[in-house]
Amino acid sequence: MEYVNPLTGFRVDGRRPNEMRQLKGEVGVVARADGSALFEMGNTRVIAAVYGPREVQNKGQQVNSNEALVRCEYRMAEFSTGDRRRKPKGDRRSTEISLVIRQTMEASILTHLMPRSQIDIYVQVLQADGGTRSACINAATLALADAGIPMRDIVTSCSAGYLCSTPLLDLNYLEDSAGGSDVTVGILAKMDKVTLLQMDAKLPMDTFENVMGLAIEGCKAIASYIQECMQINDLNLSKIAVPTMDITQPLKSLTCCGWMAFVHCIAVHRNFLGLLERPMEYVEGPVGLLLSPKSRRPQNSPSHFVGIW
Amino acid sequence: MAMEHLRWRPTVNERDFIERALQSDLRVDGRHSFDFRKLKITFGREDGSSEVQLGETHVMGYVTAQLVQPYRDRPNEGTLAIFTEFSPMADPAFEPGRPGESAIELGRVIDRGLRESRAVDMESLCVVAGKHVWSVRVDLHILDNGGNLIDAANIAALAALSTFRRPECTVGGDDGQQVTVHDPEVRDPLPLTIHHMPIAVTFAYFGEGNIVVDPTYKEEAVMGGRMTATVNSNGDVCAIQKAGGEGVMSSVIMQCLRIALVKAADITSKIKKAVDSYTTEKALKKVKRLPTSVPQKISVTDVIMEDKGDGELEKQTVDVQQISKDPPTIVKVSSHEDAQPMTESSNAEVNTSSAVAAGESDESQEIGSPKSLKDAIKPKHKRKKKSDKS
Amino acid sequence: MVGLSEGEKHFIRGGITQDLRTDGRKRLQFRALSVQTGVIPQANGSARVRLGATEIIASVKAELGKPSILHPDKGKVSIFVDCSPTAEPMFEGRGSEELSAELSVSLQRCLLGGKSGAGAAIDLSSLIVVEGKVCWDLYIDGLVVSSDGNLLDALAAAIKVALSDTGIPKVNVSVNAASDEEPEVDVSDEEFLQFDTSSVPVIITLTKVGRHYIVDANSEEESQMSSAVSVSVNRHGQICGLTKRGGAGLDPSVIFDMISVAKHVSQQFISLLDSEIAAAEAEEAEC
Amino acid sequence: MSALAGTGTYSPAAAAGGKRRERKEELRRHLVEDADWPRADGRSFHDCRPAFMQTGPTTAASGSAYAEFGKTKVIVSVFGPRESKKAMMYSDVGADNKEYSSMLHKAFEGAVMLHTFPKTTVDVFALVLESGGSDLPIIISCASLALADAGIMMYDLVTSVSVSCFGKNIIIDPTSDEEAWQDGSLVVAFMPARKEITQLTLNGEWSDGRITNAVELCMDACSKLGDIMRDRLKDTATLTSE
Repeated sequence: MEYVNPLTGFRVDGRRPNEMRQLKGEVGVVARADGSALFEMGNTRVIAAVYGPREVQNKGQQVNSNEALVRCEYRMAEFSTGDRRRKPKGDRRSTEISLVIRQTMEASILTHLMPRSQIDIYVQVLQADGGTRSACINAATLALADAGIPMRDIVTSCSAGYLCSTPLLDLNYLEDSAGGSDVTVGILAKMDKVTLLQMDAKLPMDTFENVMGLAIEGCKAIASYIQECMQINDLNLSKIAVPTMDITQPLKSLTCCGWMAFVHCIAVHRNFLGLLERPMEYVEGPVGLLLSPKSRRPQNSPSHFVGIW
Repeated sequence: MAMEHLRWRPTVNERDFIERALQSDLRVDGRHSFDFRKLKITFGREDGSSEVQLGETHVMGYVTAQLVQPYRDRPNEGTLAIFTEFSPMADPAFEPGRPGESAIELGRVIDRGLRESRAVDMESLCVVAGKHVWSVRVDLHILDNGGNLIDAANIAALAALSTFRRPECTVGGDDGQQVTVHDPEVRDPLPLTIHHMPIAVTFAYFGEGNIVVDPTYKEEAVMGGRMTATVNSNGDVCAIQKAGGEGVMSSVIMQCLRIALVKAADITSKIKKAVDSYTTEKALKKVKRLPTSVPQKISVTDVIMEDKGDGELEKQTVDVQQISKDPPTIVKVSSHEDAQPMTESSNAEVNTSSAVAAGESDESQEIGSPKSLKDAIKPKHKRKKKSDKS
Repeated sequence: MVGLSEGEKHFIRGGITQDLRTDGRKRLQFRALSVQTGVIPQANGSARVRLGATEIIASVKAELGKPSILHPDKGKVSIFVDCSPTAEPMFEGRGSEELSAELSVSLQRCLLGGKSGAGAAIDLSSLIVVEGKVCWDLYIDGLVVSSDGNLLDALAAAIKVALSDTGIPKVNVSVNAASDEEPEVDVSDEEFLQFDTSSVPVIITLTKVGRHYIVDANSEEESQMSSAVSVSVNRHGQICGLTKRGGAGLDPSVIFDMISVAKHVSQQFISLLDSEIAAAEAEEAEC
Repeated sequence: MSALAGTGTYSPAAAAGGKRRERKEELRRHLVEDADWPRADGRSFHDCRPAFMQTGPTTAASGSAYAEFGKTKVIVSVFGPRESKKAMMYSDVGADNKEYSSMLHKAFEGAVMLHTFPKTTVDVFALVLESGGSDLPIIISCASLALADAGIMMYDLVTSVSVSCFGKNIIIDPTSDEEAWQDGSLVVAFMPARKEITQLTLNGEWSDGRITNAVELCMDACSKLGDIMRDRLKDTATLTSE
C-alpha cells in the first residue's frame, strides 16, 4: 500500500509528511479530579485525571519518603478501537505504557517538594487512532498543570515513523500498523532534553536520527500549543497554584458547617510540607490559609492550622 | 509492584559514593564507563538452551517449538513469543506468580528487538500456509539479578535461538496437506534462519551528565534514567527503550547509539564464537560415537530446574539410548515440562514422536509411542489447547 | 469515598427535610443536564451526557453475528459498564469491577426486559437480518468518566441518547442464497437505519434520606442515604425494571409511593432529555 | 450443632391444582391467557413448592442451612464473625454469579445488626447444588436461616419469594422452565415481623396495578415461609436443649 502518494507527496489522510494532526487541549474536564485534561491528536482522544498530592494510600508502595510517589494507570475504553474486543485489564501492553508514562511524568514533577505524598495520574483512552501514548503524556502534562503540581518543565510527546522512504510525523493508526518503524519521543521542552524514547522495527542509524529529529520537532510544536493552552487557562508551572477543586469543595462546607471540615480537608489532602516555608504563596481565592511552618507532620488534626480569613 | 519495597535501596552514603566516583570516571567495580562486565555464554546439553552470565547477572534461555495454526492475518509465517520468568530467588523484589512491571517491560523490549526487527526468519517456519506453522517460544529465566537484566536476557535469547534445532517436516499425502514430522534420528533437525543479531546495549544516565553502559544492580538503584538501544552489527537500530527518567540531549542519544554499535559488534562476535565452538563440539561427538559415557556440559541450572528425581532418571535413559543409536539427535524431554506443563509437553511430543504422518489432525501425532506417564496424559492437554484456540 | 464531618452530614439531611438541598435544588429537581451526540465517530452511535459533575460516555457498536439457537428470530444486545479511574482513584486496577458489574446488571435488567423479551427497550426482532443466520449484535458500552453520584440514571440517559444517535447500516441480502448456505450479506456504508427509541426507558433513582426522597443525588447525598429505589420507566409510563439498592428495609407502602413519584418525575425527565437530544442533533448536523 | 429435618408446604392464597402439561409453548400460552391453569408440576398459579429446610448440614461453619424447594437445592454456610480488615463482606461461590453475591449482600445489609460486630467479617458462602428455578430467593431465605443458626444478630429473619409475570397472570415461585418463558419477574426479600422490604428487583413488562398485587402476594408468601423457618429454628433449639 502506498502510504505516501508518489505524485503529490500527501499521506493517506491528506497530510504532508511533516504535518501534525489537529491538536486540541481542554482542561478541567473531570469535575471532581484535582486536575484533568482532554487531549486530542486528530482522532486520538484521551482524558487524563490527576489526584493528589495526597496522603500515601498504601504505605508499602512508598519507596522513598523524601519524594512524592507518582502512580499511573493507562486504560483503553471498550469502544476506543475499531474492532470491539473485551480485553482483560492490566494486559502487558497497558502495564508497559503505564510504566512509561509514569516514569516520563516523574522526570518533570518536582517530587522532592511533596514528600510523603502520592500523586495519581489516570489516563483513559476514549478513541485510539495511533499515538495514544503520546496523547496520554500530553494530556497528563496539562492535567498536572491543572492540578497545580509543581513541575520543572513541560513534557510533551509525539511520534514519527518511516514509511515509503519518507519520515512521517505523528502517525495515525493506519500508518502505525503498516509495519514500518515507529519512534515515540517525549521531551522536556524548555531544557530540550529527551526523556522518553521508544522505537521498534529496523532503521539505519542516520535515518533514525532524521526520524527522531522530526519527532522532536513535533514535540516542540506540541509544547508551544500546550503552553498556549496553559496561558488561556491561567496555569503556571513555576507558581505553585492551589488546586481549585480542593479549595472550593470544602469551601461550601466551610460556610455551612464551620471551619473544622475545611481544616480536615486541607490537612489530609495537601501535604505541602516542602512548601511551608513560603506560606503566603499558599493564599488563593476568597478564603486564604496560613499554615505554620513549624508543623511538619502530616496529621489531620487542626493543630498546625494557624488561622483563616 | 507490590514487592517494590523489597528492592535494595542504597543508603545516602552509598549513593553519594557511587555518584562521586562516577564524577572521577570510576565505577565501583573498577570498570570504565563504557565497558561491559565479563560475559560468559554456555550451552546446555540440548540444543536451544543457553546460559548467560554477565558479571553477577545470570540468565537462562530456552527455546522450544511446536506446530500450531498461524494467525489469520499472517497465514504463511511462523510465530515467535518471548516469555520471562522472574524468580524471587534472583531478587526479592520479584513477585512470585504474576509478572511485575519490570518483567513485562523486559519481555516487551526483547520482543520488540527480536520480533519487530524480523531477526528470525518467520516465513521459513511455515509448513502449510494457513494450517501449520512452527511457533517458537523463548523462555527466559532470570536466575540472578546483578543489574542490566535486559542485555543479559537478550544475549541468552540470541544464543539459545542460534543453537536451536527444529525437527524437519515434509508435506505430502493425497491432498498435499499431510504433515510428516521427521524424527530427529532419521533426519537432522534444522536450525532457524537468523538474519541479523539485534544486541541490546543498556546505558544508565546519572545526574550531571554521567553515562555508563551495563549498569550493575547498585548503579541501577542510583541512576536517574536508562536507555536500552537494540542495534545490530550492520549499523541498524532495531529498538530503543527509554521509558522516561532523566532527560538527555538528542546528540547524546546519537552518541550512545554509536557506542552501542561498537559494543554490539563485540557481543555479536562473542555469541558467534560461543555458538561455533558448541556446534563443533557437537559435531565431534557425533563422529566419536560414544555409546556409554555421554559427554555432558551440564550446567548448574539444569540441575536446579529438575525437581523430581524420577523425571530426570527417565530423561537420562531416553537420552542415552538415543544418543547411542545416533549421537546428534537431541531429544527434547525437558525438565521444564514440570514448570510449563501445557505447552512444553505438547512440544516435547512433537520432537519425540517418530515419523508419523501428522495430517491436519494433531491427534495423529499423539500415536507416537507413549513413553512415560507424561506422554500418557498428553491428549488431555492437547484437547484443552485446541478448545482454547477455537 | 466521601468523608464528611458531622456538621456537613447534618446540613445535608436538614436541607433535604426543608426541600432545599446543598446546591440549591429542590428534592425532585435534577442537576443541569448537557448532552452531546456523535462523540465517538468510530461507533455507530455515541453520546456524552453530563449531569452535574457526573459525566458518562456511551457508545453503541453494531456487528453482524449469528442469532442464538434458542431465539433464531432475534438479535443480541449486550450492555457493559466500565468505571474509569479518572472518575475516582478507587476505580484503579480491579477496583471498579464490582461497581461496574452491578451497574451493568442493573442496566441489563432495566433495558433488556424479561426472558421472553417483553418490555425490552430495543425490539430484538428488528435486529434480525436473515432469520436463524445473520443478525446484528449490539454492543452498548458505558464509560463513567467523572462520578458525582447518580451514575445509574446518567448511564441510562446516556445510553438512550446514544441509541437515538445510532444508525445501523442497511443490509442487502442476496436473494439466491440457498437455505443451508451462509447468506451473502452486503453492508451498505451510505444508508443507515435509525432506531425506534421511543420505548427506551429512563431510570429514575429515588434516594431516601431521612424521611424524604430525592432525585439525582450527588455523591455527598448518596453517602447519607438509607436506601434507594431505581425505577426504569418508558415514555408510556410503564415500569420496565426496578431495583432496590442500599441498606435499610422499606415499608411496602413507601415503595409504592416511591414508584408513583418516580413515574411522575420520569415523564418530566424524558421530555427534558428529548429536547436535549433534539438540540444536540441539530448542533451535530451544523458541524 | 444438631440438625433436624422437616417438611412443610405453604401456600399464600389459592388452592392446589392437579394435572400436568407437556409442551412448554402451550404451557406459556395457557399461563398467559388462562385464569388458573394447572402448572407443569401440578401447582396452581399462587401455590409455592413444598419447602424443605434444615439447619447445620456443615459442621465446620459457624452456621449453615440447607434448603430444597422442588428441584432447587442450595446449601449456605456462614463463617464468622471473625476478624477482618475490611468491613462486612459477603462472598458467594459455586454459582458463577457475581450478581447473586451483590443481591444477597443487599438483602441482608439492612437486616443484620452490623454495629454489633465492629471490625469483623461475616462470610456467607452459598452453593447451588441444583438449579431448578427461583434460585436467588431460595438462597436468600436459606442464608437467613444459616445466619440465625450461626447466632448472628438480626433484626428479623429475611425471607424471599419471586414471582413471574405471564401476560395478565402472576405465578409464584417459578421453576426454571417457567422462568425461561416469563415476561417479567419480581423478587422480594422481606422481613416478616417488621413488615419491611429489604430487597426488591423487577424486570420485564409490568402493567400498572399488577406490581402492587405481585408485591403483596410475595409478602404474604414470605410471611408464611418465615413461620416455617421460625419453626425449624425452634425445633433445633428444643432438640439441643434436650
